[in-house]
Amino acid sequence: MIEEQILETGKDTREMVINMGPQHPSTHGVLRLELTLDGEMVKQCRPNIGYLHRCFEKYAESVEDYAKVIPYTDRMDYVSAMNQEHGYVIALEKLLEVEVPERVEYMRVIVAELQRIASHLLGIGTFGLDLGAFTPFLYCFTEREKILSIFEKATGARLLYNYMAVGGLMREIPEDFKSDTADFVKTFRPKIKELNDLLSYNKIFIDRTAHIGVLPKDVALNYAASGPVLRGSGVEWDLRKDDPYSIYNRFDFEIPVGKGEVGTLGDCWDRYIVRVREMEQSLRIIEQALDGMPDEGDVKEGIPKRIRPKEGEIYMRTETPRGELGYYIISDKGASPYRVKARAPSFVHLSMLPAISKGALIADMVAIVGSIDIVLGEVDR
Amino acid sequence: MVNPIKEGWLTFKSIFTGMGITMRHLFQPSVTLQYPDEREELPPGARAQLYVNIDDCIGCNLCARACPVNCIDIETVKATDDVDLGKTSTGNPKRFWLTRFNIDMAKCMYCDLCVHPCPTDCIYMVPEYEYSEFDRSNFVFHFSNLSPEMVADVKEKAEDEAERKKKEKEEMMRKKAEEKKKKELEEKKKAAEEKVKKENETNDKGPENENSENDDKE
Amino acid sequence: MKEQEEIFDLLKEQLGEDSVEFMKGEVGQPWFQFPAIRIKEIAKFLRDAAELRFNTLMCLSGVHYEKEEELGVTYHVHSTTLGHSMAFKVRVPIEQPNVPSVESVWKTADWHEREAMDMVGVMFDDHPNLKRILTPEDWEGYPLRKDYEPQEFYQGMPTTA
Amino acid sequence: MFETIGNILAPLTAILIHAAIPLTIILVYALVAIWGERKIAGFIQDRLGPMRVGGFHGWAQSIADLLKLIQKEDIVPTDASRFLFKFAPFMMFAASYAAFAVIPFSPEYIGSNINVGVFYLLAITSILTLSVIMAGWASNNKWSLLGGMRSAAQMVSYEVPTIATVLTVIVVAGSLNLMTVTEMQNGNDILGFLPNWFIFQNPFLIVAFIIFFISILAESHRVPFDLPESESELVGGYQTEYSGIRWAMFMLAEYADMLLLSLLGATLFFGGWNSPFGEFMAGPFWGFFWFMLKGLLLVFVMMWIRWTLPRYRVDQLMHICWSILIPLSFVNLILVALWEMIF
Repeated sequence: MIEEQILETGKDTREMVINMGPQHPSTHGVLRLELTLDGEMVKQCRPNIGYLHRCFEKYAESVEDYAKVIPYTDRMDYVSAMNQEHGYVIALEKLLEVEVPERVEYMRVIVAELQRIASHLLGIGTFGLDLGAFTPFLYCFTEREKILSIFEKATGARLLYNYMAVGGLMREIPEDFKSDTADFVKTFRPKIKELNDLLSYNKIFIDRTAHIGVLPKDVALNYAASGPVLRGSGVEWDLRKDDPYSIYNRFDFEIPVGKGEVGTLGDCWDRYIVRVREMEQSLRIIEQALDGMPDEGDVKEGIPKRIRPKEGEIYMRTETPRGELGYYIISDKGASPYRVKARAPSFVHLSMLPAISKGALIADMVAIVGSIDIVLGEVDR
Repeated sequence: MVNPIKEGWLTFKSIFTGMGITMRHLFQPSVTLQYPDEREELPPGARAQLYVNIDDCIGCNLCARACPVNCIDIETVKATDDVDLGKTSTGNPKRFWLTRFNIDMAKCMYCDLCVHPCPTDCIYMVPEYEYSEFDRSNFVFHFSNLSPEMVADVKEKAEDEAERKKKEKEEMMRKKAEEKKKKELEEKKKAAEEKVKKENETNDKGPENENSENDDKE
Repeated sequence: MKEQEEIFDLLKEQLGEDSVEFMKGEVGQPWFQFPAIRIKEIAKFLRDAAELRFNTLMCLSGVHYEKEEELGVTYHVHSTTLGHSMAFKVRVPIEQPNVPSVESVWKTADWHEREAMDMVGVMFDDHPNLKRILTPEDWEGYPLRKDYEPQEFYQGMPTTA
Repeated sequence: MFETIGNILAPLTAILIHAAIPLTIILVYALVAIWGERKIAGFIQDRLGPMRVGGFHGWAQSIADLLKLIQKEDIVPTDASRFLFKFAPFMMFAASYAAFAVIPFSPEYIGSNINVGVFYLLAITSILTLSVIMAGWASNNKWSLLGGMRSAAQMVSYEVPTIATVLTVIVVAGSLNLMTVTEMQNGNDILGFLPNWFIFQNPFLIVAFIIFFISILAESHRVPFDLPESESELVGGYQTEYSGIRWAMFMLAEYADMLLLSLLGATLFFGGWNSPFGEFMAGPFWGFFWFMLKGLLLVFVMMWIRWTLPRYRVDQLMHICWSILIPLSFVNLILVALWEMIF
C-alpha cells in the first residue's frame, strides 16, 4: 500500500530528513548533522562540518615566525588551549633540539593537567546538559572557574593563554601558584564524589547512556580513535604512558578504561566515566608535580631569540583531553614553517559518528555527540 | 520479579541522593557576583587591554613586528638634530618622533607577544576590561601624544633636515669625489714624474725599481 | 617494537629494493617513500604483517611541494599492539595528482583524505565520497597550495573584508 | 424592564466574579511561580537568579518579562497553518483554565459544585493534548512536529495511570464530587493525631500517590518527562516557532496545568482545604491558605526534581508508563478496594 503510494507520488513519506544544526542547542557549536529519520529512529547520519573553518594551517605557514603560531594553536581547541600549546612547543623543541629547564617542564605538566580537568569538567557538564540535567553543568562550571582563576593569575588570560614558549614559559610563575593549586586539589576531590552521586550513578542518566553509541574496540582502532573515546572502548592506551613526552614518565598514575560496568563495553557511559576517573588521575599527577617542582629557576632563559629549525620534519603527538593531538611540521629552514598540519582528535572522532549512530533515536544522537566530546574549533580548525 | 524491584529501588535511591545534593546546595551561599555592583579584581598581570606608555617608547617597531594580527600601526619620524627627545625611564635614548601609534583593539587577540620584545617595557597589558563601543572605529586607540600640527611640523622639519642632510651628503660626496680626483690627478702626476725618474734610474739599476714599486703599493 | 632500520630492511625484502626509499632531513624524524601506485597494497601489508601490525593511521596530510611541482601525501601510522610507529610518503606530479585511497585499509583515512583533497588537491582514487569537507562544495582552488589565490567573490559575497 | 435586566445581569455578574477568581489566582500564581522557579533554580545552582527588576530579589522579573513578550512582534511562519497556529496556545490555556472550575479552593468557594467533578476535570485536561498536537502540526516545522507527536503519545499514555490512581481515591471516597471528597477528609482521628487525609487512611494510597505524582509530572511535561519541549533534543518541541504573547500563553498554560494537577493531588490525597491541625486554623480563608500551601508544596517538589534530574528517552518513557505504572496502578486499585472491604 505504502509502496504504491510512493510510486504514485514519488515521495517516500516514511522517512524524514532533518537538519540537526548548525544552530541546535546540543551540537556543541556549529556542527550540522543531516539525519534521515524513520519516526524518531536515525537511519543515516551525515555530519557536515566546516562552519568554523579558519584555515589555521595556512595562517601558520604565512606568519613569519614560528612563535606567532602559538596563539593560533590556542584557538583550535579553545577549551583546552594549554594542551594545544604544549604539543606545538614540544614539536618545535624537538626540531630545534633545545633543552627545557626542569622547572618549566614541571610547570607545563601542572598547567596541562589542570587544563585537562577544566576541559573534562566542561565536557561532562555539557554532556549532562544534553541529557537534560542542568544543575551538574553549573556545578562543573563553578569548579572550572577556579582553575581558570589560577590560570589567570599565572598567565593573565582565562581562556586563550599563549603561555608556553619554545624552550620556556612566557611569564614568571607567581609565588602563590603552588599553594593555590594545592588548595584547589584539596577542595576538588569531594566535588568529584558529589558529581558522581548527582549524575554519574543516577539511574536515569545510566538508562540514557548505557548500551548507547557502542564503539567496539576494533572499530575504534580502525578509526584511529584516541583519548577517552578509545579508552572507553577498553583499550589501555594513553600517550602519557605509552609514548611519554615531556616528563610524564616520572609520575605514577593509572589509565582508567571503560569496563562496561552498567552496559556494553564502549557505550556512552563508559566514555563518560573514563573522563571522570581521568580527573582523579590528573589530580594525582598534579600533586606529584607540585612536590617535585623546583622552586628556583628562570623560566625564560631557554627561549631562543630566533626560531629557525633546520630542514626536516616531525610528527609530534600529545595527549590532550580529547585524545591524540598531532602536529606535523615541515621546516625548510625558513622563518615560517613550510607546512603545519594539526591532526585534531575531534575531527577523527566525529568521522566515526555515522558508524556508531545507526539505529539510534534522536535523543541518543544527542547523547552520542555529547559523549565523544567534540570541540568544533578543533574539528574545523 | 526481583530484578525490576531492585531496579526500581536503585532508581528511587539515586533520585533521592541527587535531590539531597540539590537540597543541600539550595541553602548554600551563591558563588556568583552581582556584576556591575560587585566586581572581581583582576590579577595584576591580567590581559584585558593594551596600554602604551608613550613617553618611554623609542619607536623601534619591534612590537608591531611581533604582532600576529598586525593590529599595531606605528609611524616614526627621525628627530632633527636640534631637538633632544631625552631618554626613556630605562635610559635608552629616544631618536624618533612617534607621529602615529595606533592599536586596533578590535583586532587584538590578547596574545601578549608584543609585550616581550619591547626593550623599554613601555607596551603592556592592563586589567581594564570595560571598553565596549558602539562603533568599531572607536576601538582604534591612539597613543601618540603629538598634535596634528606638531606632526606636520615635525614631518616638515624632518624632511627639511633629511633634504639638508642629503644635500650635505651630496656636497660631501662631491667634495670627496673632487678631492679624490685631485688626489688621483696628483698621484698620476707623481707617478708620471716618478716614472720618468725611474725610467732614468732603470737604465742604471733594475732591482731597485721593483722595490720602489712595492713601496708605492704599501 | 621495531626500529626504523629494521622496518626498512623488512620492507626492502617485501617490496623490492627500488620501490622503497628511506629518507631523513637534517633534524626530526625519518620517513619512507613509496611509489604512489602501490600505496594501497603497501598499506595493507603494513597493517596485516605480523611483525608490523600498524593498526591505526594517526595522520594523513597533503603537502604541496612548490619547487618540485609535486603534491605529496604523508601517512603516519602506529601500532597499538607492538608500540612502534613510522611515517611514509608518496609524491605525485601536480598535473595528475592521483593517489589510491587507503580508506578501505584504515577507515579513519576517509575524512583525512577528503581534507587533503579539499586543502591541497590530491585526488584519491576509489574513495567512496570524495567531496570537499571544510570549505563549501563549490569553492574554487585549493587553499593550502603555495600559489593559492583566494577567489574574490563567493556566491556574490566578497571574500575579503 | 430594569428588573429583567437586573435579573439577567445579576447572575451574569455572579458568574463573572466566580470565573474571575480562579483566573486571578492562576495569573498571580503564574507570575510568582515563574519567578519562583527561576529563584529556586538559581539557589540550587549556587547562584542568585533574577536580582534586578523591582528591588527585592527581582520580584518583578516575570512582570517585566510579560510586558516584553506582549510587545514582541507576532511571528507566524510563512507556511504555517495560520488559524491553528494562532489558536493553539489559547485553546491550551482555555483547557487548563476550564478545569479549575471544579477545584474546591476553600470550604466556601468552588467554581461549580458538580457531582462528576473528577470526571469533568480529567476529560477537559485531555484537550491539552489536542492543542499541543495542533501547535506542533500547524508550525510546519519538523522539530515541532516531533515534539507534538511525542507529547500526544506521552499525554495519552500517562492519562491511564492518572485515572487509575484517581480511581483508587474515588473507591475510598465513594464520590466523584471533589467537595465531598475533601469534606470526607475532615478531622484528626488516625492514630489519635494524624489528620484524616486519604494518604494516611490506607497504606496502598501512598503507593497510589507516588504513581499519581509520577504521572502528573509526565502530564504537565516536567523533568524527567519533559520530552515534548526538551530543549537539548528538539530545540523547543512544539513551541519552537512560537514567540511573543502566544509563547507566553503556552508558558502560562503549562504553569497553570502544573498547579491544577498539584491541587488535584492535594485534594485527593492531602485533605484539600482541611487544616492539618483539626479545627485549629480552619475556616474559609485558612482553608484557602492550606489548600494553596499544599498545592504549592507539590509544585515546589516538581521544580526541585526538575533541577536535579536528567530526562528520560521517549521509549523509556513509554516503557515506564505501559509496563510499570499502569499494571502497578491497577493492582494497587484492587488492593485498595480489598483493604476497604476488610477494614
